Amino acid sequence: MNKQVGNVQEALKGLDNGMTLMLGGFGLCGIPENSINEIVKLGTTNLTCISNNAGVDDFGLGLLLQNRQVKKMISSYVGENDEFERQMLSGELEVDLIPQGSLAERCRAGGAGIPAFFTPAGYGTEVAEGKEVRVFNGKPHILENALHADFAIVKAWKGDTEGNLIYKATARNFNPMMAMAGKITIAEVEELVPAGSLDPNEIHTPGIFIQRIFQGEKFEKRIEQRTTRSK
Amino acid sequence: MNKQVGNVQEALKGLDNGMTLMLGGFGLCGIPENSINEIVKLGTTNLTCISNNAGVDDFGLGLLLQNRQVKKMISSYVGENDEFERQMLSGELEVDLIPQGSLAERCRAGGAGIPAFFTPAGYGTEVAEGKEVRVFNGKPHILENALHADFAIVKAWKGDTEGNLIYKATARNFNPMMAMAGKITIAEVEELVPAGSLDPNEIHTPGIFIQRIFQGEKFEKRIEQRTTRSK
Amino acid sequence: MALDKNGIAQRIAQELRDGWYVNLGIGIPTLVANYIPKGIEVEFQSENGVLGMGPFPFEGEEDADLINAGKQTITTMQGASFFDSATSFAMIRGQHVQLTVLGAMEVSENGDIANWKIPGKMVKGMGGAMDLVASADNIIVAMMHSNRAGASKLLKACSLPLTGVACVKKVVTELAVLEIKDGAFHLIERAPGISVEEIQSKTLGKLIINGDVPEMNL
Amino acid sequence: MALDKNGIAQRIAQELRDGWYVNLGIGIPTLVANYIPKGIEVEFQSENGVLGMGPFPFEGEEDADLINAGKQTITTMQGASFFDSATSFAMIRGQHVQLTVLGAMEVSENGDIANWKIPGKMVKGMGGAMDLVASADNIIVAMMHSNRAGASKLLKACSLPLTGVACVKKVVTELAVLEIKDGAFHLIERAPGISVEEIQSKTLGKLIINGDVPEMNL
Repeated sequence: MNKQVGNVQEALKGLDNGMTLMLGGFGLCGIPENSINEIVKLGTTNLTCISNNAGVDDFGLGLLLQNRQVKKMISSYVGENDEFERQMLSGELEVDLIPQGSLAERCRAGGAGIPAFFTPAGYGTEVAEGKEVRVFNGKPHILENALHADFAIVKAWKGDTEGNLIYKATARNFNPMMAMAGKITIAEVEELVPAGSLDPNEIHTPGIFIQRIFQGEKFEKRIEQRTTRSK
Repeated sequence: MNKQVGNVQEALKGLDNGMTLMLGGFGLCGIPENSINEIVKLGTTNLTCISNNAGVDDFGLGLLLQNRQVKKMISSYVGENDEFERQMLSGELEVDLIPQGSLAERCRAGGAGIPAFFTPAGYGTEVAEGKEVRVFNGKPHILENALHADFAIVKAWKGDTEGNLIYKATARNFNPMMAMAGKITIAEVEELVPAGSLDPNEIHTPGIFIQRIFQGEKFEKRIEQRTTRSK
Repeated sequence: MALDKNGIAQRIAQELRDGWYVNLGIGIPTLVANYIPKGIEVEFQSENGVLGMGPFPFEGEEDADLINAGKQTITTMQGASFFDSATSFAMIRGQHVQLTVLGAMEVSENGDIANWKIPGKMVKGMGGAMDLVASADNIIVAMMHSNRAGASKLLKACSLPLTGVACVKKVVTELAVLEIKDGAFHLIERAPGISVEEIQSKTLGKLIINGDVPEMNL
Repeated sequence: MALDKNGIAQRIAQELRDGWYVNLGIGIPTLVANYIPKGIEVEFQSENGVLGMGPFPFEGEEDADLINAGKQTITTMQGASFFDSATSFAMIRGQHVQLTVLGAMEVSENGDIANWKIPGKMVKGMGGAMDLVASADNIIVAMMHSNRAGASKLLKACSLPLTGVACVKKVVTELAVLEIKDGAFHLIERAPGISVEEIQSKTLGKLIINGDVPEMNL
């Protein structure tokens, strides 16, 4: 099944104000840069973005925040993103902060047809407020629901025209689970190859989860914390 | 962390009567043959075996059934295993039949610290008896619990001394989830290579889930339904 | 004339739509892959962990590590992928597979299906069937209209332990194509030369017949 | 003399045991990797999806696709593996990681920890910390004994929003090593030259001192 589309514009067709998006990546690592830049251009507003982080002030999802396109963020970590923190504290931005493992598992659950599961993460904290608590093996757990998105946008290293994806190193992170949970899942890849070029044994995300795939025009792949040691 | 043990005998140390085992494989594909043959020799009894199938009468887990070493099977499919069906119908063998997807997910949950989750599979059937039912998005689901095992025994194609595993084709099946859910997980592999020989990006089961690994002496890899077409 | 197994498979293949991922059960459903209509592309998923299943291998090219859910040796198409059982059922439960075709012992007029157990006599197990029928939006049953003893398999209510509840959308037998809705079997098509009366006489569940029932076009 | 950050990391490194998988948080915990005792082997897990983390890369060898949970460029050791975030937290939640070391703003005498939010002022988010503290059997907090305003961070009860409940097993500060059990901090070791009185005066939570408290052996 050929999932290839010509470019990022075609990939984002149907994206509309008020929609819920999932965006892969951890920090700036493995984020769908091309799609984010295009959404900035499109000016789509009132978005709910499910993403572990929100980039930095001037790169990644931070651009959507600067541009006031985001109504709500569902994330685990604000980190050093000043604009994110400012909008959250001022109340301009709705924010649902959830534990990173629960975020990953809730996306997977959404894609896997598991409507809810129990996890110990967040018991006894703000995160547990309003949630069912149940004790298993003497340990309290809370019930977490699946997450879904109108569009899930992921970034992979290599992809084929069937939508099969291979990620590189820690740029994998949230991409595979989010790929599963989108009504429409868009993959932008560094290298798009013909079906049959990838070893079926080495696929990280099977093409069944992908509706549209394109080769990104440019990947800046900015590094957030460049740390080195001396030789 | 070196997980290599010398042979199957060493790998199975500590296996005792009455224990719960998980055994990877689907039909005869991807089963830990060497370990099963050794358990037959050891004569360990009263075992609870969690495995999608129970092999055939004279190969795989069928050997443990023939030898009356199994007290209880937790499986999804009996199929054409006559001895399995006979022992079950006569009541000699306790059998817990559960939907294949629930079996896979319950093993994963056991390994992932998820004590329970909701699934639509089995609602309105015998499988749902005694289980909590809850409606999500208008659809009834049942609550399924995680599965755990004293020993999980899996089979991989390649493995390294750190316990990292790569499976081949559909011999992957239940092995990755069961590898996660054993208190002690044993991997038997066709080829054992030094740490660093496998591409970190291509690992299916990270070594953290494996406690013992060895290269199997012999793999018969019997085919259950040899089907071909003519040229 | 009543259809043979290949005829049933051929008729079911007409239900395929371009771009669908399809899970075919053991038996007649497997044969559906031989009749994919021209001009459409579908991809077959097998719940033991493969997407993009191809035809059976040539003799001598069988790979013990490459089988389908019926434990038959298979091949793969270009663009195939392998994955574990949890991911496989994530595809199924998460409704990423558009069509499931499977066999049955009994189907009821409200879409219940029984196909895994005859208490005290036979237990094959449900395998992946309970996950498939509880999840898929589109479920077609391929089976004979009557069992070996001659009793109808299209019933008011299933007598055998259920595999799933109110889930079957269509049944294709050697005699007819029936849609299930509003608590009844709706006769859509007859096998060539089979009379409505014969179908009626062999269907125990509520059967709705609306006007002229066309013959299948195979 | 009070320890510096490296000293705290060095003392925590003494808690490592051969064969452990370890998750190190951002800040002081990251430094623990520099002091692995001779003769033991541990492997570092980072929750963004890598097992077998190595040292920082040489200049010019940074890879934007290879970072740790602190978003720092890293390298990998032989035998490393990459995986997605769900699998990463399966390792953590499933207790396959034997030790978690993380920072904190406050720790209470019953082992509660707060480290993600100051209402109205600062919100960093919990990241993976809530999963880590709710899951791991063995949790060590690395932090300064007092905050910048000079107030104790070892309290009867946390005043900030909690990250986890009754989960911290040990706290290592620039002044002391304290074990948490039975609803109190138990003073195990003093930093070289630091008096029991100083530690007592800077600890607001219940502090148990049993006999002579030895100095750390660094």
